[in-house]
Amino acid sequence: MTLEQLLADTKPVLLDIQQRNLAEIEQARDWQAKYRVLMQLGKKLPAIPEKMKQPELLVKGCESRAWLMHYHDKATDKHYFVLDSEARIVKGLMAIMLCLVNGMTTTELCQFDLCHKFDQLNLKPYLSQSRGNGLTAMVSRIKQCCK
Amino acid sequence: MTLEQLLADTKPVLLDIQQRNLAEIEQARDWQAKYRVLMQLGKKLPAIPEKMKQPELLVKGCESRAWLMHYHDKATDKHYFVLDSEARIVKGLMAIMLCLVNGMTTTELCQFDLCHKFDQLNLKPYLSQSRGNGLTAMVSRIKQCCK
Amino acid sequence: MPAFDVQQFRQQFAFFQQQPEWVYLDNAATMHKPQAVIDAITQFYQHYNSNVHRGAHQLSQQATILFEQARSTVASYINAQHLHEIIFCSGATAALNQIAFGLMHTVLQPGDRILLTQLEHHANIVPWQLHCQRHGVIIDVVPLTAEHRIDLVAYEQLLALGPKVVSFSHISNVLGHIQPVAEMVRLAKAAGAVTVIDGAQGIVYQQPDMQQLDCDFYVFSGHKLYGPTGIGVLYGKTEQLEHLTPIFAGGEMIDSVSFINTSFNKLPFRLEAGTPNIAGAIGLSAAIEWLQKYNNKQIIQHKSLLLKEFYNGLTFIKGIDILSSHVHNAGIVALNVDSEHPADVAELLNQQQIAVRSGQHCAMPLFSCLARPGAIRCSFAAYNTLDDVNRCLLALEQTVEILTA
Amino acid sequence: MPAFDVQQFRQQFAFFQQQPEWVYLDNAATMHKPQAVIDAITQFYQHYNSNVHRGAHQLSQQATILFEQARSTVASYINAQHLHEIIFCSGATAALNQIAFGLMHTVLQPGDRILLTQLEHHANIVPWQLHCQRHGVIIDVVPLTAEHRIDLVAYEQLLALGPKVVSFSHISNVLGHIQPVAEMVRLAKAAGAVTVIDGAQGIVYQQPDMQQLDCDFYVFSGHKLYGPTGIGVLYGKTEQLEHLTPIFAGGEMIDSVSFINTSFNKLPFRLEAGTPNIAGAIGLSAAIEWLQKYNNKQIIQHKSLLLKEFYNGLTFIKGIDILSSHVHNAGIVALNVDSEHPADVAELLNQQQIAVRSGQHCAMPLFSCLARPGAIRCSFAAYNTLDDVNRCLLALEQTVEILTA
Ligand SMILES: Cc1ncc(COP(=O)(O)O)c(C=O)c1O
Ligand SMILES: Cc1ncc(COP(=O)(O)O)c(C=O)c1O
Repeated sequence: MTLEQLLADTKPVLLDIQQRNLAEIEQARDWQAKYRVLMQLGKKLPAIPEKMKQPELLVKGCESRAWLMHYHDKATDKHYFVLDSEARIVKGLMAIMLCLVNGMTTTELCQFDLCHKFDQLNLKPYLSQSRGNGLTAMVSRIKQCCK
Repeated sequence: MTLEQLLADTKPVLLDIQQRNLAEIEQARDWQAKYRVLMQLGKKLPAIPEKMKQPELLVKGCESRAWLMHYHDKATDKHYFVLDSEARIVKGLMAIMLCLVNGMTTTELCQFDLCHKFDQLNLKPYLSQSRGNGLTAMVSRIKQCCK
Repeated sequence: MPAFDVQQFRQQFAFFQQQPEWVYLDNAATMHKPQAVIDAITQFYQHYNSNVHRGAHQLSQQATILFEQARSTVASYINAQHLHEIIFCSGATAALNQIAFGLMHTVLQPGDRILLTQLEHHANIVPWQLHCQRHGVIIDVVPLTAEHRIDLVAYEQLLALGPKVVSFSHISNVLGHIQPVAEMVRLAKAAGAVTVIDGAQGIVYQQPDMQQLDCDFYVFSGHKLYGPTGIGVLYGKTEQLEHLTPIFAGGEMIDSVSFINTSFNKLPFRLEAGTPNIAGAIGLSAAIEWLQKYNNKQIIQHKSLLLKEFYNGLTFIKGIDILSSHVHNAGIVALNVDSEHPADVAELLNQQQIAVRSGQHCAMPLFSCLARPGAIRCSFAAYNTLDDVNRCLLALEQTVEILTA
Repeated sequence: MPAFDVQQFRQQFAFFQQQPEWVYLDNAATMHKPQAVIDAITQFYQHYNSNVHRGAHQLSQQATILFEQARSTVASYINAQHLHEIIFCSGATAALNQIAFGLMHTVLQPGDRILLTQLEHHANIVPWQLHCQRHGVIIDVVPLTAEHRIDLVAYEQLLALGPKVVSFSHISNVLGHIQPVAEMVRLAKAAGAVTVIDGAQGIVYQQPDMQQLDCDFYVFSGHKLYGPTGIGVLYGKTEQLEHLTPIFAGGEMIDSVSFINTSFNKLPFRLEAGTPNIAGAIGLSAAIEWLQKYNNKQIIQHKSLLLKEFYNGLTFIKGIDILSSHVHNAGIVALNVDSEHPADVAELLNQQQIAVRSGQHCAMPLFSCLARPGAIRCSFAAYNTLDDVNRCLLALEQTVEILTA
């Protein structure tokens, strides 16, 4: 497995999330339904094979670990990511974030405001400043990629 | 000057305090009057000459220094003290305490409750636990002498 | 004495009126505060606020009296022999750091050994690691039995290596297991070691008796005993405290200062540099005074009842992996849902307004030995009710359902 | 903006309603707390109490948000560049100890020099002494001028010796003299030294701007800024904080722990071991937010007015020995009654319900150079009134009368 392959596998999943699942989440009739979708997203997103999980890819939250791989297409100045997490719900949230940022240019990435987007999806509560939340750590790691 | 001489000089002063000044303090018409008496007591009590103020005699309060000398008459098991303080009011208070404890036996000294006595004289507020108050330190130093 | 009335007890916590929809089972992280504690703090600031041990004036003397009364309340609660054996500090972590730092070069020399256990909280590991590494002191670690308890056979064997200091927790903050501290202290003392007990969880379970327990040090935090944040207690026997090099230097802990020579004040002031957390000490003392209005035996009974109910309920939920034993348990249960990550479990409980903590609970070495990535922890307090237990069980059931759907 | 209304300001302090007969002039020791601060603490405990940075649940997340907002309030108040440059600790003393301990072996090597001044508070002397002695670092001391101010000529000469660290107070806690800190920082930086400012008294006088002042460290206590006891701030530039060895180790300040190897978390957590004083940080932040409703220029003006009136009144009392200059004075006046012990003066003022402190104010080296056994200190705050000044003057007159009768 290579980064290229993972990126290729990830792309259609993200597209599908964007086209179908985001609406599902917005329209979920109760929290149970919303979480079921979130966990499905996590499952859909290709996992990073254990062997590739190098220590430098680790993004730590207090409660669960996650990994981030980054590819910068210099020709188009676009950024692509692959990620994985131990925890299913966090991975689902990260999948949503990913389908928002994947393929952004450096400028777009720098300006990207996850808070705002998550607010629209009624997911803002998951972006707490608590270190417990791996998502916040993931966002700042992603933001570092545009520096 | 020797400790014997100091003790001898101190004795009549304490007697006079007991016979005259304690009543004056109890009957003082206002705090000004009470403090005037207190400061007179301080003045009356013989000072320990500078040369005799060895470091080991020092009893520290936070705000002023005081010195204590102790003599134990083994024959009668009676304890005698001489003391001095930089601060006039504290010295006055110590003089009162001294005339209460001077000549006590070891057992009497151990059982002595300054709090109670000072309460009778309306002087209890001066016995705070604050280290600022040299009097408390002096009492515990005196109590150590009976160990 | 009348039976323990949990509703009466619980009503004294404004928090539960403000957040009636929540089931709070994160008591091992921090406890809620009865109104008596909040009132004591307010009262202090409104009526008596002043710095202590410094004042020429009566206001400061009043504040000093209140502060020293707080010391006395703590001292008599844990039956310390002397008032000056109670050192106020900012919490259990600060206290353990003071001890680890303070024993180096006095009690601990290069080449000496100390003994910890595998289930310690980081606060009882990392301070030792840092200072021991610097000073060439060797750390031994008591392993656990299959039941996740301190292995007393191994303990005795490691004591035979002659550690100068032994430090262990009264109650595991992850598992809730009550250690046989009296026995452990006895053995350690027989081996000639200085004994340190991390009482962060122990203090709220029972009223420890220092003279009976006979340990050299015992530490705890106010915020885990119904008290304010930012205050803690370092208890030490006089002769042990005398050995401790202060980790903080500053105002009031010295007797005289010059640029040539500085001499220290006496205990407890020598170990309390700077303005103390006056309101914190007064709040902690209010917590203790308030708590003493209740019968601790009844509180323990009430908590066992909750625990029994909880364990019982758990047997009806499929796929629960319980790490804590219910015997000798102070009211903390660590568990997992089979093959699910604890963060997911905790998040789904959170959605149902059940507050538990998940993760490794600042006890990574314990988890590396439990071979789990973490656990969720349900920790019960005297103000929890059977209803709390049942709501938690229901929510767990629902969680398992969602996760395994 | 309307003029500063001292009565409106003062009304927010319940203390003065509770103790209406007292004139409180011991503000340099600790300040009173406005209702906004007391309410913030109560509100936290009643509504949001939970541990921070640990929780899987929303209550903990709320508490964390409040705690981190407090950090952000402090950061913007002193204009720090980054949030993580604000380290919460238990007070100025703790902060100075952290710095002195933390620089040893990283910035400071055996044989290096550091520079302090003759008028420092013990909290800015003794921590350096202890660690410097242990690690073979030499302390130089800047002497004072005849006006009891830092001698800048000598300062430059001592800087030429190449100290690695220079530490001095923003405002003398005894004399009230405002040091030329901007200039001193500039000179120290030109000499290549790390600069530490003890802002315990400075913080309440003016809102310091970290980026403009450009010092490496600035520390203060909450309780001297209308805030709670038990909380303080260690500000440091990122690159300087990175150099600091933590004085406390424990929960949340490490990334991973094993008995083989432990790695640290990032700033600010690396320097905040254990459960922080959550309510304390929130109370401090409430104090700052409340204070910002007022115009600090007007407050400074009001305090100068009090000071002017006080100095003016003192000229009419015989035998007063004033140690503080009225120029560049932040509102603190140290004085004696000729040939009388300050303890006697303070006690007689106390009888008249004037609260001042007497003694050496944790600045013994200053007093050995002033050649006085101590002094009484009248320290003014924004809530003091002209009436307070006049009552103090009258009481001083009465005191002199009694003493010299
Ligand atoms: C100049 C100065 N530095 C340091 C301190 C120590 O502050 P704290 O006692 O709050 O730690 C004080 C206050 O006493 C002070 O005035
Ligand atoms: C067993 C144990 N030790 C030490 C600590 C540290 O306590 P604190 O964070 O209050 O300093 C805790 C709490 O987290 C604990 O449970």
